[in-house]
Amino acid sequence: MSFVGGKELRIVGFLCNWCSYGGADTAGVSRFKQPTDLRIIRVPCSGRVDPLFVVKAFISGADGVLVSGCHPRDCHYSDGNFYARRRLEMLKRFLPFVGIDARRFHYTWVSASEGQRWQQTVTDFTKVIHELGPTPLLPQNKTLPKEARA
Amino acid sequence: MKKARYLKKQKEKEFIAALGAKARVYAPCLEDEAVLFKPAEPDSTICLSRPAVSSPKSVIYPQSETLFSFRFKKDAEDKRRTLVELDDTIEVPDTIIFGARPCDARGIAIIDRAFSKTDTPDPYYLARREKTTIVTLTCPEPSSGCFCTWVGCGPAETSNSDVMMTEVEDGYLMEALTEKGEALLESPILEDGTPYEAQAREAQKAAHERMVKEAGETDTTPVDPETFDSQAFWEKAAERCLGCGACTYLCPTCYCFNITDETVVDKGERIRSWDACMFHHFTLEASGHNPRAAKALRLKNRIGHKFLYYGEKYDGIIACSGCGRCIRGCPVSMEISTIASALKKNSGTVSGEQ
Amino acid sequence: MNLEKLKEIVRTVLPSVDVVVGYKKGFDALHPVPCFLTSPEEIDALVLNPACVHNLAAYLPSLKNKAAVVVKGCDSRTVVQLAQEGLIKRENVVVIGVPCQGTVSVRKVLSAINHQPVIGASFENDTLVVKTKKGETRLALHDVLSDKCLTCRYPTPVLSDHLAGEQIEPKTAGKEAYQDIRDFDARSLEERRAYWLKEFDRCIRCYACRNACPLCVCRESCIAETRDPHWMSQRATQNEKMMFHMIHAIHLAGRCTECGECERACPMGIPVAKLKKKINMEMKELFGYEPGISMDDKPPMYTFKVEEEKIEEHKIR
Amino acid sequence: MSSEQLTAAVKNPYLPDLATVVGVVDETPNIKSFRVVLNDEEKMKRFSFEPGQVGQLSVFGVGESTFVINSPPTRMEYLQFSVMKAGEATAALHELSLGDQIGVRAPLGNWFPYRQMKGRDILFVGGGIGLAPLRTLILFMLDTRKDYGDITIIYGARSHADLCYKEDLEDWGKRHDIELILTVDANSPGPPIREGFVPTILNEVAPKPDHKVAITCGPPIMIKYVLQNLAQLGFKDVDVITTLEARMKCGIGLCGRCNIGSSFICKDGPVFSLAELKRLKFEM
Repeated sequence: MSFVGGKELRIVGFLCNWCSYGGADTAGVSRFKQPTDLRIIRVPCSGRVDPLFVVKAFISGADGVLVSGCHPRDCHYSDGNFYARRRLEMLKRFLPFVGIDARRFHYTWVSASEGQRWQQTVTDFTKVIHELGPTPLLPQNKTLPKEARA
Repeated sequence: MKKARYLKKQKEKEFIAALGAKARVYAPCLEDEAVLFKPAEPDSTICLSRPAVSSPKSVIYPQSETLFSFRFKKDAEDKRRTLVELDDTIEVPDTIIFGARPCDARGIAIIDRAFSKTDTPDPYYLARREKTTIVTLTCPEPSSGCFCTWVGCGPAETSNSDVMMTEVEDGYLMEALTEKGEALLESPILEDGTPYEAQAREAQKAAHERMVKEAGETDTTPVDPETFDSQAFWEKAAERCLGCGACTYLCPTCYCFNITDETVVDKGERIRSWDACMFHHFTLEASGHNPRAAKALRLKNRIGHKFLYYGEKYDGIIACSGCGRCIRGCPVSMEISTIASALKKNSGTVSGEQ
Repeated sequence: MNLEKLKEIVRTVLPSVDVVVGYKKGFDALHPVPCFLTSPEEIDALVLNPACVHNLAAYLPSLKNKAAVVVKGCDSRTVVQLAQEGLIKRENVVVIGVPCQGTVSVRKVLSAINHQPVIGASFENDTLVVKTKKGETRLALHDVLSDKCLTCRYPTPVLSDHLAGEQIEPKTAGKEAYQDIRDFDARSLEERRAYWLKEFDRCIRCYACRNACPLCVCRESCIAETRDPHWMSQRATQNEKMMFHMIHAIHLAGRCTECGECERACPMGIPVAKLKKKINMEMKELFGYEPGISMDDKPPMYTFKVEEEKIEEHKIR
Repeated sequence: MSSEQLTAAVKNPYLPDLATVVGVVDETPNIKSFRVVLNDEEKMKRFSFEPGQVGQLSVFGVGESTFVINSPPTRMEYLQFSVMKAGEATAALHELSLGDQIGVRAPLGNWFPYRQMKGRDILFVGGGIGLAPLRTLILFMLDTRKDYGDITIIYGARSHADLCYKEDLEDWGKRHDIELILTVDANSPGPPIREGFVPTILNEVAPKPDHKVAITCGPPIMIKYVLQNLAQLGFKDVDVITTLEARMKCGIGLCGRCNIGSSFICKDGPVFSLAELKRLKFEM
């Protein structure tokens, strides 16, 4: 059941193994209430997130994509998230050019201890996505099997 | 029995709309500046004054199609086992290609042969082909790069079409060439065409003569084997080639394809899609070995297929209709006509061009 | 564009290189084609005029030995970018620069002459004279220049070992290079989405845009074809086409030298360069960066700053 | 609009028969053999093929790949295919276990001209997985042994571990009606057999070309030298037979990948005599 209520939407989250995945875990262990629309994919580092992953998610019908890594200066690999920041900023500015609402894509930093901050991020982002509603499907997405659609 | 009818230009839209009531109609439509074969809609701008960018082959042989779908299912008796179900049903609507050019029609005839004159005919292509009627326009003017007469086609060539339409005063003379074509001309929108026949003959003759002046008579000189096997010839000819697929995908006669599987969760499809022999990937083997790794070898295969290999199988026919699309559409203006003509001469020159 | 001066340079350069990449006559007067000179007898076949559109630097990475290449201003940026990224060795390339007043867009010319077959064409100062069966049409060069040339900031090559002609000052005073992008950005999201869906619909997946791009370097590993990993299917759907074109643009972030070859190469006339231009505009705003200007630069995606001046943390809203 | 059941109209050559894996044999560290039976019992009963013909195996969702049917037509309990792990489809095949469902499109292509070989001496020269197509014919000839003269097999692999069909090799080694010569590249631990590349061993053995047909298959580079050496030994081009492979998709001579000039390896091949290859100007 979605936290916001109504139909659950599809949000894909790319979380770095060292900080944000831990942060999400902290939130879970602390039993913070969170919406359930997010599907988490664990990656070694936010620097691993190729803009390709995000584009593929949107093309496949994701309603929102969230990338979260270690805070700047705290990267487990020292500078992966600095590269990520440049790429993801470029991507965020590019998406609306082809008609994908930039609000559907968010990138942020959450540390392993910030369960509360994680809860807030997921809650706020899910709320925004629900306000925006399901992403407009690309014409051929409609012909894909139901399971593959958002 | 030959049936000649007359279509007034101002009734063209009405006629196409009437055809559309019975079948899918594809016609050359203007999209921005590009002329493309698209389903004719009431608001389409039909453009017959210049050849379409790409050929109408996609109507019968789509860029991608589903060969069959599969579904995975748990075995009711043994839950550990997964069974597979296959389904190869396809929809085949009646279709009309309106405003093809003789080179387009010849292109389809070339694919017809490959897909039917074999002990394993292609049921997907043939099912669509059988339901397709081709209405061809006599080509009024040669375009840059056209060379149809040189390969044995021509701007008024009728042999591969169901209806031939020729521009005459204030309209078109529509002549049925087959039973399919006759059925299509059963329309109250059309008038008697007899008064226009002489005019049409004149226009066809003139079009043919113009084209011959431009591109020459049919050249039946065989490919010179020594030149064909010269590596230096192909290296020179392929020098500027970028290795993209524009030539093959725009070509009315190219039919090479790829087969790939796509799955989502418990079901998927086996897809057939156009492929291009100019791609490095085309012949790349899983081991990493590639028998046509160099673009010169790929060009040799492409030209060889059209001017040599196809003819070895099918009565010496050249698998090129001289439409010039690959020349006009190529980012570096590769010229199949000059390469082919250089191949026919054992002139000692290795240059692909004069 | 000074053909005689160019021939003179090629004559002196040819003995020291394997091949000289230049232009020669093509199937009609509007379509000169790239040529590869290896002997002095071929020099007289060289052509140089505003119809010489190709970015010949695209051939450099595939040439094994020392080569000389004829480049216009925009093309010279590609040479810089290629060398900067280590895709070519600077010492293996002799750069023959040609100052350029702009190249013609064949699409614009054909549109201006109502798509009549071209019999001949010649350039007289600022005029293009096109001959068709219906007669001669005189077109002001400015009206048929490629869009990229109208806001060109580098008419003289930024890098050259030999220069065939005099330096040219850019004529971009009062013109904003990215105005078209800003105008497009001002449209509604739905409009932008609909625009690209319509454009991509006619993409035939021939990859002419990719193969003509001098900076597309994935080659055989391109996501469009490889199934390892399996990012895209071979379906001819807008999904796949949109995905491909977005990734093509993203891979060029901070690298695209705006030569416009992708768009010119497209046989279906899809304005794919627009996507790259948008990203370039953002690169300039974010990092003050223009690709292919200086050999010592590093593309912005290959580096970072601990404190980014222009990137602020986004709030969810 | 009308909907057509394609299979009703004409046979759909792209539609595989469903089949079940009934046996998996680990041949070498990267080669497995799969024994499959068509699910349609009637079809399996009626199934017939000739030695040397190939089939397309489908792992649904991944794709198809071409392999020779390496069990002989004289032993029809199952069809056996051997798969070397190389790309996407072969990797997926290697994941298969007993009872798994696959697709089979077979038989495709031509076959060894065994009828013309009756009464003659036969020389097999194989390398690595290249023994697969030879195995079909060897087993077939052993099952119809009286039709043929002397049979000699020269087979090699990189190491002992890379020798395929070890059970067969053991059996052939024991038999007195065939001669088996095994070789491995240098420094392979295992029972003492010859050391050296197949083409070299071929020259050492130096079989006489009289009344003999040579059939060879292996890696392209091996075939290349074997063909050269056979010519030096005096074998006529028409008496040297090989079987080729290439990237294939359709298996019916349409998709345009595996052609040598106007001939398709999948349809007009995979079996060619050296004389035919020379006519096609094929270069290894």
